[in-house]
Amino acid sequence: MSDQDILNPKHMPHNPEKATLEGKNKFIGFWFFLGGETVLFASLFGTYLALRNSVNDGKSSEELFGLGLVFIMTMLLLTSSLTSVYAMYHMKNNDFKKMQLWLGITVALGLGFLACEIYEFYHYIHGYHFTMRSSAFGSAFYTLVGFHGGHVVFGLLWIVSLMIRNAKRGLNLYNAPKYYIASLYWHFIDVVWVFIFTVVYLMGVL
Amino acid sequence: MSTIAANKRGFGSALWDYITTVDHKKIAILYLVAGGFFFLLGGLEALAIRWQLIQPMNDFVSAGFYNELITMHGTTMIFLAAMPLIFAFMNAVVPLQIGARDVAFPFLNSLGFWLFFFGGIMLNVGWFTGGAADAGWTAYAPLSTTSAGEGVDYYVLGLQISGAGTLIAGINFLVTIVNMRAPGMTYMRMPLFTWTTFVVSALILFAFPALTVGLFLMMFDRLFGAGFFNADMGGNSVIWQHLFWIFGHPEVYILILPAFGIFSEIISTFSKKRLFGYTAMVFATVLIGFLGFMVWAHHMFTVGMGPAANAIFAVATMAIAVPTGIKIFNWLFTLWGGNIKLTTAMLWTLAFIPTFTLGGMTGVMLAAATADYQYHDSYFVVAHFHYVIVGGVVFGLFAGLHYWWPKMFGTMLNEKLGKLTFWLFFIGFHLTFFIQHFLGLMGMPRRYWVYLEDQNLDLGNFISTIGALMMGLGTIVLLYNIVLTCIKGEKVGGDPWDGRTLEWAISSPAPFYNFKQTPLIRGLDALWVEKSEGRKGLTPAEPLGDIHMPNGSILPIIMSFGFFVAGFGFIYQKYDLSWLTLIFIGMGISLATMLIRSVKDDLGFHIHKEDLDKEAGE
Amino acid sequence: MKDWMGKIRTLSLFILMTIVLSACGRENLTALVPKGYGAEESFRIIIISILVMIFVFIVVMAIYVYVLIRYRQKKGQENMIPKQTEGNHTLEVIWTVIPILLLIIIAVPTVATTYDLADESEKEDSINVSVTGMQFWWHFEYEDEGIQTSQDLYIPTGEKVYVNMLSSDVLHSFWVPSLSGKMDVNPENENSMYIEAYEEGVYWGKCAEFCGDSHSLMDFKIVAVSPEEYEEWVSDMQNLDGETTPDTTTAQEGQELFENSCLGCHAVGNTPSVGPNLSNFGDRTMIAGVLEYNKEELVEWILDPASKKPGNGMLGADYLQDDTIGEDEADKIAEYLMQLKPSDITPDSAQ
Amino acid sequence: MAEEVSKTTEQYDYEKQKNKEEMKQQVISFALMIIFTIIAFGMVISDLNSLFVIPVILVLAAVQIGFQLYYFMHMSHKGHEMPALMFYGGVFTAFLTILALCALVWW
Ligand code: HEA
Ligand code: HEA
Ligand code: HEC
Ligand code: CUA
Ligand SMILES: [Cu+2]
Repeated sequence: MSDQDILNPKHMPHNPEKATLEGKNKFIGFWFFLGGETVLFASLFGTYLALRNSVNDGKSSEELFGLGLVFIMTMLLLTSSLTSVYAMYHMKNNDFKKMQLWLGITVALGLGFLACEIYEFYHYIHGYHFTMRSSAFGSAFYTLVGFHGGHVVFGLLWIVSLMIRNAKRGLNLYNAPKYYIASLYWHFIDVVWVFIFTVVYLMGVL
Repeated sequence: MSTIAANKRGFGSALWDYITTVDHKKIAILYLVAGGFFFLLGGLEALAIRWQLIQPMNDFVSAGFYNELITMHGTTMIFLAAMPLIFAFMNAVVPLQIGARDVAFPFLNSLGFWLFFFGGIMLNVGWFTGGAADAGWTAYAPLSTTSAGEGVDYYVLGLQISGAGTLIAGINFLVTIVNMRAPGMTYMRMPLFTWTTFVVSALILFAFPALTVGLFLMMFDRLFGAGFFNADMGGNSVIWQHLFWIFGHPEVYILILPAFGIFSEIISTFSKKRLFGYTAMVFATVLIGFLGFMVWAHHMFTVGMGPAANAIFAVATMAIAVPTGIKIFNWLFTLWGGNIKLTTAMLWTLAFIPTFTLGGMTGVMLAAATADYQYHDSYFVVAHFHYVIVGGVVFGLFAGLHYWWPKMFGTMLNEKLGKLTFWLFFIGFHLTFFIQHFLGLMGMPRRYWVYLEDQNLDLGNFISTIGALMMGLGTIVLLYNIVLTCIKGEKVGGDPWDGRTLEWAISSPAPFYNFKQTPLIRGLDALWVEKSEGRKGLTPAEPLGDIHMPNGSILPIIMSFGFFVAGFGFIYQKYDLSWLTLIFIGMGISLATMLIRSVKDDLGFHIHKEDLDKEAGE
Repeated sequence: MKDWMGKIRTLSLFILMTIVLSACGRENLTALVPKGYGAEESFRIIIISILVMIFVFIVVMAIYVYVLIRYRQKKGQENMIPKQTEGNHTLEVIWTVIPILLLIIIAVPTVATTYDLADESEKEDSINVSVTGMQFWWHFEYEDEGIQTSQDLYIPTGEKVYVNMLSSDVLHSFWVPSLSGKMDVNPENENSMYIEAYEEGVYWGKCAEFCGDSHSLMDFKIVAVSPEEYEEWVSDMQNLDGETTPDTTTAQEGQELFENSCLGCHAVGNTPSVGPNLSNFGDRTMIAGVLEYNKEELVEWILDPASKKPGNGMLGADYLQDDTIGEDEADKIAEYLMQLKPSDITPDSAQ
Repeated sequence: MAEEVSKTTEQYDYEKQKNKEEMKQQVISFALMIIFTIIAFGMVISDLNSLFVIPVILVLAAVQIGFQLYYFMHMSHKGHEMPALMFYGGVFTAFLTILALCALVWW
């Protein structure tokens, strides 16, 4: 397949993200990467679980967490997962405009999530003087949730730069895999969050 | 661009070529040179350690410096010498063995190397800023979190950066092997070195994240006042030990499995037989990889985990002896009935079998938890792991070096000098480490800067030091051999050893596009299959056509340099927050290069059919 | 299990003899001449596993040597192509099953001893000692008896003594090779194990977990005396009086100097804050765990502890900065310290 | 690969139809995820016995992950064998890691 074919938006097969060898490589490689990420987050979760009662006279999880905000955050992120599925749906139908639109919605929801998280941290630090240095629990909490937050930030940057870069030239076999793995990444962020709200927040107030 | 024989270029352009290369064969050479350098550095540190221990209460180095020496010796050897040297051979050989034109992600391949390289430099910067890391290569908290100065910070950031490079390399090889095999190269026809690369890459993928997290936690403790390992803040230092060994035990199999692969290739080549029990060998490799994740706590028998955990981990650890034994016996039976030719590469391989068996057996002895209460943290453990690491990994690397040198450079290392190196190193090795088993049992703990007089430890340590000096001599002969070969080595053809696998089917050194036509693989030991049917070359799987090649890129080195710079910012902000600017600069550089990379389309170039034809005519 | 253990014991005795005869190790230090319960249990496993390993090694080497001699390339046969065998199922089964059986031989006693050595059922009724590891010395407190010592731990022979260990800084590890295997000393959770000495003697202990500059000099001793002597020692220590004035005048002057410069960290008769308890310093086997016990060494230690043990906790002492203690003063203090012998039971009793 | 490029209209319609059906499933699984989330939060708020609640919410989380993986990330589709292998490899290691670090607290 020549370069022209790859960059030409007209030639779109059914699974554009896996039509070229480069695309296949990216797709498989990214899944492998997610396998590694699973271990990464598991290490953080494990550390958190080991230290979640080590509050050392500081604030404990029961005193800190409020479920309302967490519920809103969860809804935002879950919904953004669905919207990115919509984006991929339109990618498969070769409808670039709609894909960009749904990705835009995804980004907006992600930003909403991030805003809540920043508010939450701000609240803990200034309202409760609960920081990374308060106790081992504090260190573990901020590190786990912060790592996830960092992933959200990176994911948003990634999707946004893809959207801007390709706004003019539409979908092609060169960038379809990029879009696809960005959306995989976004789902993975959601996967991690499901465990965070369960293990950190829900189990934290029990 | 498609002028293949780019001979007679200036030094500047050759350097530029290597800095920007994404060709797996050149990256292999980069890994070989950098890893070789760090091996010499680590070896020098080892010699200093041994010299300090030549007599009781010696004062060759101070206590603090000794601790830096052992820490940096261990860290350098494992992360900066052994692993990169392994990557050197993986890069040089694996794409050739599976009939691929390159790895799956050439750009990332280069990035992986440069990350490792700058990480390695970072680790060693400590020497010049008032003290390198001094908490052991295992960096147990709280010694590491309370260690003064910046040594341990360099350890943390250096490993973090080079670890990222390793992870990238691992994913790259996984995808290469899954997706890039030539037609007919089924999984069960892959040469064993490719198989071990595959399994090892999976181990890297699952083991390194645990180290990454551990290092982050340590960084937060040391640099940002977090309390993960700080008992006063409710932290728990044992968490570090778990994270480190969840990574650390698979790590030792990451080191040894490729060596197993190398030995498998060499044994079958030089006894002119196909590998005995190929299927069992593959199965054993996978099983070792799998079991490798379930035994990490055997490094922690004395931590106080309780009898249940100790018993479980003891038994699980012993289980690994079974697949490893399968390998040993299969090698022996490959030799059985063969036509064994004693080249240097084969000598290293043959020396490996009894040496590694000894090391593995002491491993099983260590696995017996209650006996380990005595061995643990004594020289018995030092002896064990040098038997498996030097006797397994280093022997393997030396064997691979002699075996694949012709393929990588097109010349032949001198066999006479090679054998001299072998005997010096081999005898020196056993002198150094055999006696250490007894030293350990006689009550000499490891990481001891001095030992007291009158403890019957003098003679053993003396012998050990003499052995280390012999190893040093052997290494110097090897260096001489390499220099000699580079100056006036004899040129060799594509297949100097009468090889069996694909890499020997093309010229030495391989053309930059590897295979003119992707070959069709018709069985295990693909080249041997063709040879035994009387054919000269490989059966092509496709007509001659244009070859697509990736472009070189300067971005990987810049990106890695950005992280390197940011590392200093992270460390020194603990003294003065104005250093934070360095973080922004460094991260800025890295993110900017990432952005350039993702925004600029890089579709590579094509070598045209006509050019390939022309070359064939030459 | 016990009766085949008996056979192994005779065999191990034999091996032990050879090892001892080849002069392997200093008697009160080496793990190869066990003098206590834990060390003996470990040693048994060591012997069992060595025997298995010798067997394995012989098998491997036999095949190896045979193959190398028999199948080495001969002159004129460079191009001979041997038969390309694929494998052999029977063989493969054999070398899978036999190692498994061999491993079971090691695994069963290992698991049994693992539980045995972690046994705490008698802990309540035994002597309990709280051990504190510090950079770079050891402190021992007999809480029930209300006494404490540093560096030298006194125990009765033939009895289980539980040591409960906690670190006050970094990790250490408590290891007395000839009595028992080691156990880590962690800062956050207490570890405990028991030791039991069969014979009287002074056993060498070492710190086996990397703990900083003087990790290699963090030695201690276990003084095992007969139960009667132990009782006597305990009551002597309980009745000790830190205030007694020494007999000689130099020692009296030494006492005064000591009270001025040293008591901030050390203690005689009560609990110290930073340094070792010196109540029975006169009966120490060694100074600071590693220096020969004599006056010159002691004076040198007092004058320049850094040269003896890099980075040790005494380097922060004020007197080292303001030079109030010279050779003469140190000499007097040494005189005072060396006569602190509250008990007749000393390491010499442990013969 | 080139033959994929020129598609007949039938094929095109067929694929479009298939995509649509798949999308329907995605929406259903999304709805289920939302419901599970609400159940989980609800159980925690309603002060039930935590020994009962914790396992249930963990199971709910696991099922949600299943939805994400198999519907949103298409892990059931063809060509996902290797990804699944490596991902579950990660999950296995993850499981061991978490188990070990939790065990730290119990002992
Ligand atoms: C290449 C590296 C490498 C390899 C391959 C191994 C292989 C093994 N290791 Fe080793 N190990 C290290 C590197 C390695 N190790 C390092 C670096 C450390 C120390 C880290 C530190 O603390 O700094 C260490 C420490 C270490 C410990 C902890 C000791 C302690 O600190 O107290 C233990 C305990 O179980 C152990 C066990 C084993 C076992 C059972 C194997 C097995 O895989 C061996 C299997 C092989 C055989 C058994 C031989 C062949 C088999 C047969 C011929 C079949 C028949 C055999 C039998 C029936 C026995 N190792
Ligand atoms: C791949 C891993 C690897 C390798 C190859 C080696 C190789 C060697 N090691 Fe290493 N070692 C470790 C990994 C390794 N080691 C680890 C992980 C530790 C634990 C660290 C810790 O406790 O934290 C350790 C610890 C360790 C100790 C214990 C220190 C202590 O506990 O106090 C000792 C002591 O004898 C030792 C010795 C040696 C020797 C003599 C070699 C020899 O084989 C080296 C042979 C090489 C040479 C001799 C090279 C000679 C170089 C030249 C001749 C230079 C020429 C120079 C120029 C031209 C510039 N090592
Ligand atoms: C800053 C506190 C401090 C001061 C002040 C101090 N010491 Fe020490 N001393 C220590 C510590 C800590 C050790 C343990 C050192 C080691 O072995 O690591 C020690 C060890 C010793 C030992 C060896 C103990 C043993 O049991 O073998 C002697 C003897 C000793 N000190 C004497 C003195 C004398 C005499 C003075 C005063 C002139 C003094 N010390 C002042 C902290 C102090
Ligand atoms: Cu304390 Cu080593
Ligand atoms: Cu291990």
